[in-house]
Amino acid sequence: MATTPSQGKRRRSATEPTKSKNGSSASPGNRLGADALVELYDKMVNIRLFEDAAQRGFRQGKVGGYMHVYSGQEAVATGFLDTYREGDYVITAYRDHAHVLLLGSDPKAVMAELYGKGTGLVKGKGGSMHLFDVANGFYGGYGIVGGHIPLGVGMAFGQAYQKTGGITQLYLGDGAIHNGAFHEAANLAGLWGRDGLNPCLFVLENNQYGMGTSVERATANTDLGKKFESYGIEHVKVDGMDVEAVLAVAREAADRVRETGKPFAVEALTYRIMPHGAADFLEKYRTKEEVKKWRERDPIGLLEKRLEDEGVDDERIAAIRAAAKATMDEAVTFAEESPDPDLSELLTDVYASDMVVQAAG
Amino acid sequence: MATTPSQGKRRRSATEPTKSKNGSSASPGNRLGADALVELYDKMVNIRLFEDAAQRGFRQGKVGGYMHVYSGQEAVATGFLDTYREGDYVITAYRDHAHVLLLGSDPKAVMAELYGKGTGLVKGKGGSMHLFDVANGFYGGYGIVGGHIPLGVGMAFGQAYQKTGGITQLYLGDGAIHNGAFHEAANLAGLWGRDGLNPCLFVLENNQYGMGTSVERATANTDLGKKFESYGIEHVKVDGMDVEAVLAVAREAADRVRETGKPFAVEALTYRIMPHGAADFLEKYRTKEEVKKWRERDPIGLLEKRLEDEGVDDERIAAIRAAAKATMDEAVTFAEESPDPDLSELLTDVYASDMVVQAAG
Amino acid sequence: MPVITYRDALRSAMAEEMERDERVILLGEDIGVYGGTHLVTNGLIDQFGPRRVIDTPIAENGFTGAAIGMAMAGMRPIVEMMTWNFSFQAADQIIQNAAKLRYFSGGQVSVPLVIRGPNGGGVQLSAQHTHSLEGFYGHFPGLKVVSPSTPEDVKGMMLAAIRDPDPVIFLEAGALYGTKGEVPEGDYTVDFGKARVAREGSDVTLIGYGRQVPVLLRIAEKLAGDKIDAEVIDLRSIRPFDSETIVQSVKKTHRAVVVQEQWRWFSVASEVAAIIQEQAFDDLDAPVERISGAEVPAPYARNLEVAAFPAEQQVIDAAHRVLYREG
Amino acid sequence: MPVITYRDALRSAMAEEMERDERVILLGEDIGVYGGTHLVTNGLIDQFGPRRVIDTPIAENGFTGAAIGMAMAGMRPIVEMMTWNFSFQAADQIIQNAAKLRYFSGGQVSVPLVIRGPNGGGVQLSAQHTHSLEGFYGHFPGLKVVSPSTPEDVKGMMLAAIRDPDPVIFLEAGALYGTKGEVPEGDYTVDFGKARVAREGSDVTLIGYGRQVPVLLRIAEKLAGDKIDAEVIDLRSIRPFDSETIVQSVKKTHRAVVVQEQWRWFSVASEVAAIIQEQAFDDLDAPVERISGAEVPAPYARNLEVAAFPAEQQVIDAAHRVLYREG
Ligand SMILES: Cc1ncc(C[n+]2csc(CCOP(=O)(O)OP(=O)(O)O)c2C)c(N)n1
Ligand SMILES: Cc1ncc(C[n+]2csc(CCOP(=O)(O)OP(=O)(O)O)c2C)c(N)n1
Ligand SMILES: [Mg+2]
Ligand SMILES: [Mg+2]
Repeated sequence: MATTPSQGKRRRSATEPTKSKNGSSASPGNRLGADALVELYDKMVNIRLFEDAAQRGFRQGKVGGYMHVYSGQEAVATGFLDTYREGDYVITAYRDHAHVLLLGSDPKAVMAELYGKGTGLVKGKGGSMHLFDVANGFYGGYGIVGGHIPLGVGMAFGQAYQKTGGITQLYLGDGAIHNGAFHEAANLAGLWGRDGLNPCLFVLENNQYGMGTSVERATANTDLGKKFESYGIEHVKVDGMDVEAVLAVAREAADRVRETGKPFAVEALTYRIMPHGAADFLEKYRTKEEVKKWRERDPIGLLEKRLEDEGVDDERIAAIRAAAKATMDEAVTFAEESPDPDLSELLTDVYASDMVVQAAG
Repeated sequence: MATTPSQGKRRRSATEPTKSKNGSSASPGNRLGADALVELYDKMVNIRLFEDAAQRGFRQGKVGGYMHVYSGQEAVATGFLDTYREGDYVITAYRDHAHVLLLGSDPKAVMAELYGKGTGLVKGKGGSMHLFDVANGFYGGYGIVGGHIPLGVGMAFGQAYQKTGGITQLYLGDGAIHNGAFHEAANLAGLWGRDGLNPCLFVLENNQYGMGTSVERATANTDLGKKFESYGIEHVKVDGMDVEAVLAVAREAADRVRETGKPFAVEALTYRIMPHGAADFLEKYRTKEEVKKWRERDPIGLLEKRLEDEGVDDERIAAIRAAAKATMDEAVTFAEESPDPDLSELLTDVYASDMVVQAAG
Repeated sequence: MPVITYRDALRSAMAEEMERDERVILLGEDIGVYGGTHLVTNGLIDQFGPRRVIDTPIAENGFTGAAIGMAMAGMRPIVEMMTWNFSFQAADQIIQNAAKLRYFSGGQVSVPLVIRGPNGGGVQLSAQHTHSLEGFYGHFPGLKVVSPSTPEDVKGMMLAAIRDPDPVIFLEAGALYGTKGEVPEGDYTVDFGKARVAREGSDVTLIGYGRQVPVLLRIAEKLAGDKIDAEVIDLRSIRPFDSETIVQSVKKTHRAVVVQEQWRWFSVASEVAAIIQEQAFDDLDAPVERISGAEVPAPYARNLEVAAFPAEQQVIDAAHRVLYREG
Repeated sequence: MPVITYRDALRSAMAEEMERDERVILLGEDIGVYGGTHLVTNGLIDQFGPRRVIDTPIAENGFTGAAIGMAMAGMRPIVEMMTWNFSFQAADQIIQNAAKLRYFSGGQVSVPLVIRGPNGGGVQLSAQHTHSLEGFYGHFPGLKVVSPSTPEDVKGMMLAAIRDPDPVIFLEAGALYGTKGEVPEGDYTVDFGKARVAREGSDVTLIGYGRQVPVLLRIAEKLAGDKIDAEVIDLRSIRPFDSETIVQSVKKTHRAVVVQEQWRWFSVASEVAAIIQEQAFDDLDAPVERISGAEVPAPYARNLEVAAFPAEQQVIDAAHRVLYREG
């Protein structure tokens, strides 16, 4: 899809921002026209097909390490990142392919990173868990659960302190919320927000499992969004499978954070229809039936129904899928044909300076 | 005072446990008779005079390191530890003199520990911040804010798992609640409590400051007790200056934890009338007026008024103070006359085994 | 003797001790219902139930601290760090509480705790998931730190660790989970603080631990082809540390090469070199050589990662150098 | 040159750079209203206001991580660890994020961050409040670690640290806050990676850093009385590390004694000994001697604490040993 930020802007001005009161879930007022829906569909299909290609690469042993796909959760990042403005920052954990693609990274470079090639987004040094595209506002890509949350809060402080007008979208999972890093960082966000010094939009992607541990098995208080109240942070919930609902809540939340300099949290209820990671084969922790039930609420499937209602014809949908498939085929070919990183890269980027860094031996 | 646990038990059976509904603050029903009040007064005066003596020792350079006194907060530990039963565990941070004394440690041994003597409660190895008296249920005495909270939750699990019938009283400060260790441990307590595996009584000693940082300057949500709701832990508040109110709430809370195996939290609003630590001279963070205002609610002063109401005569009060003073003079003399730890102690207690431990050099 | 994998040897040690001792429980992330990300605990929840095989939230500091509390309360918990890379979040509990409690309680408290999990690099796990923490934890008095390399040792040392009255940092060689070896029947323990001469030799002493040991044995065979008779020492235990076995060997061979995946600075290899020059100064015919990983966070790309880890050829060359021979 | 304390030199470095550069801010516990527990930041909140001198809750991991984020966003934060003993709670942020971000972002992200505070033992602070973490943090690529010993160095190195594009672990010698020394007027920096010959000598090289340096100078004077001319080297910087200055000195003196308060195993002294035997093997006339603290958590009682730290006499004896002289 290769959405450039500028396209991004054009697109956003196209779709009418509709204020739904207190960002509560999709009301008819949130409904978008055919063209806007088609655009969202385009993005979501691109993400899904990217992830499918990435998993093929993993199964073929061409993608290594840990890899976590976003399939099933597309509506969340697609909705929220539609509100992205230049100068904003976005940070998430390791399930990061969708976010960086939505911000405009070239699928070729992203796929090449997964393949560990020198043409990769981070020169093959980070891999799936550590995607970065600072030029497009994407600040990673982190592998330690909870570890990126304080970073996002600090970045938001930096934006307010330097009066850049930007906000930080900070994504975290239902498993990460129980980590001490969340508690400490959210408390700082609430505290600094009192002085308008924390334009941080927390996006809690509740896909109902932390690896194999369901929310019920991780905490006695399963109302995760409510946990933000401990820090004086307002919050709402949204159906994370309904991209229009997400978009409406995201717009309102982003505007509010931008205006107030205070943090705000949205809990998006979603589901990963794929295993936790590419190496999670057994899935003993959930039933086939449960997965099947949720696949019926696949955000892409739901959106296709909406496109039907809006009278978008099958050719148009087929064309989008075909284009997306072509994009991903191209990305895979590019990744496969790209050279490995130059060995000299091993010792660079440890320090900014030309400090001598020892090789192995 | 040298309260032995057995005296403790006798005393408890003496005073009528009065149930005040849902442990809310002091109602007439909580009021105790003269003898029970005198007993509480005795304990609180002993703590206060111990702390006064400790501070003299510090000013004279006989007590070293960091030392934090409990003056002003006596009603909290006195009320809660009145519910102590053999087999219970008690754990707190570094402001620990009162707790260990109330559990029956000999003031001589406690003072000797502060003096760093071989006759000290922990052989002079721990000092003021690391008092331990396992025989009386006291498990320390910790210097890292937040660090002891997971320990207490684990100890409570151990009691339930081994069906000892004991509960753990876990004390923490208003500053510690913002630390990640609290978040992670409280969540585990709530989770394990669902299966009756966490008889942990959280006692939040809100003395309104973490060192020089007031609650308002530490969090945007200053209702600290409410933070326990994130973990499915029920909680109440109590006036931490009114020992009768504390005692009533403590009884109810302790019984409930014992019966259910679930954690419960009490926020006691209190105030330290002395500096944070013996080395906190300036107190720039609060006004003389504020301290003065709170000294008027000194728990010992309030209790003296109650004793008057109950017609306890001045002789009896004077006798208690005299006895306490004698006890502390004795403790100081013992500490001063005690020998330093034997140098061989340096290398013991690192491991249980006779593993060789290297000396300096 | 039955031949089983390093992984199964670990599991059987824990299962057998859980059978014997009610106080032994396991806790960690996804060790129960999920089966354990490395399948070390696979099946144990069916055998012992969720009260003894406890899945925790993602809260390393919290559940490690809770396990310390359980140990203080008379239990014998075994904590799984899904990988040791996550233990930085628990560093405060491990270093400030587990290691020091016996001391600052004047001997009133014991912490019979095992913290175990895979340590060292995998394949393309990249910067945040690739650490060798032997020296990092080995620095602290009050901890015991071990790093077994064979199924026999990993079982015997796990049994010793569970029964140890002090906290044990049990660093498993994740890369060796699938490797097989003979394991004695029945109950046995392998004491800490004793290194193992994995191969006898007279010309040069190759020193390593964990994942490096099979590599060093392979290298020793190659060196034999060059008429170099290498002795291979498996440290096994990092704290307590067996200086004697190393010094004895060097007094025989007069030369030593220490190999580690870990970074060079302030590491196990630094200590080994320091000890040898202290205790075998006059016996050394060449400086102790250290072969370590590149001084970079682990890269993702496989070619970079391979270059970041010590290479067999580097060890072979070092062996030739200390013998003043051409490679 | 004006004579000021180590503490005031630190404060003036921060204050001057804050005057010059809006992006520089301070955050930590009780550094503002309270004045700083060690008064290093005393008065700065009056000068720069609460937006730039930020009192934080007790959340080392959270505010250290937030500071990393601020640095990523183009600021130049200085974090105060009230004492480094509390940094174990921030280890995950320091080691997994600050040290590695530039690398795993492929060079897209810089973390110009200083984390500073007192390090090393005080007086009777006991087990949890007594650590020397030079080797602990020095082990990790991506970090810079310094440990200045004089007012001149502490100011020049702080200015260098604030301007450094990479994260700097700034380990202050808490015990020296009150010591005075000459400090140049105006703006100057002291580069990292360069050790300082604090005293020239020809018979033996005494190596230390931070708090040990004045002690070593005192010892050198005593040794002079025994007709032993000791050279004293102040490492100053732990990572990057200046091997060359040490090796040059040993090539001259042929003998070395390394002194540290830190525990012996896997420590700075281990590394120094390893480097010297690697790079000055043929020049060494005696094994490098290491003098370290006792292998115990710090005890509270003063007599035990004194015995737990290295003693001057131990260093003097070691100097005699490496010279094969009677004490
Ligand atoms: C501190 C830490 N502990 C454990 C892990 C291993 N781990 C990786 S992902 C994950 C689950 C995280 O769940 P959640 O936050 O809900 O994110 P999701 O995978 O569902 O997107 C775990 C436990 C880790 N990476 N970091
Ligand atoms: C992790 C950590 N950070 C900082 C400190 C320094 N410190 C000691 S006491 C204290 C304040 C704690 O406040 P609170 O929890 O309210 O307990 P109180 O002193 O009021 O009893 C601080 C910041 C510490 N000991 N541990
Ligand atoms: Mg999840
Ligand atoms: Mg307080």
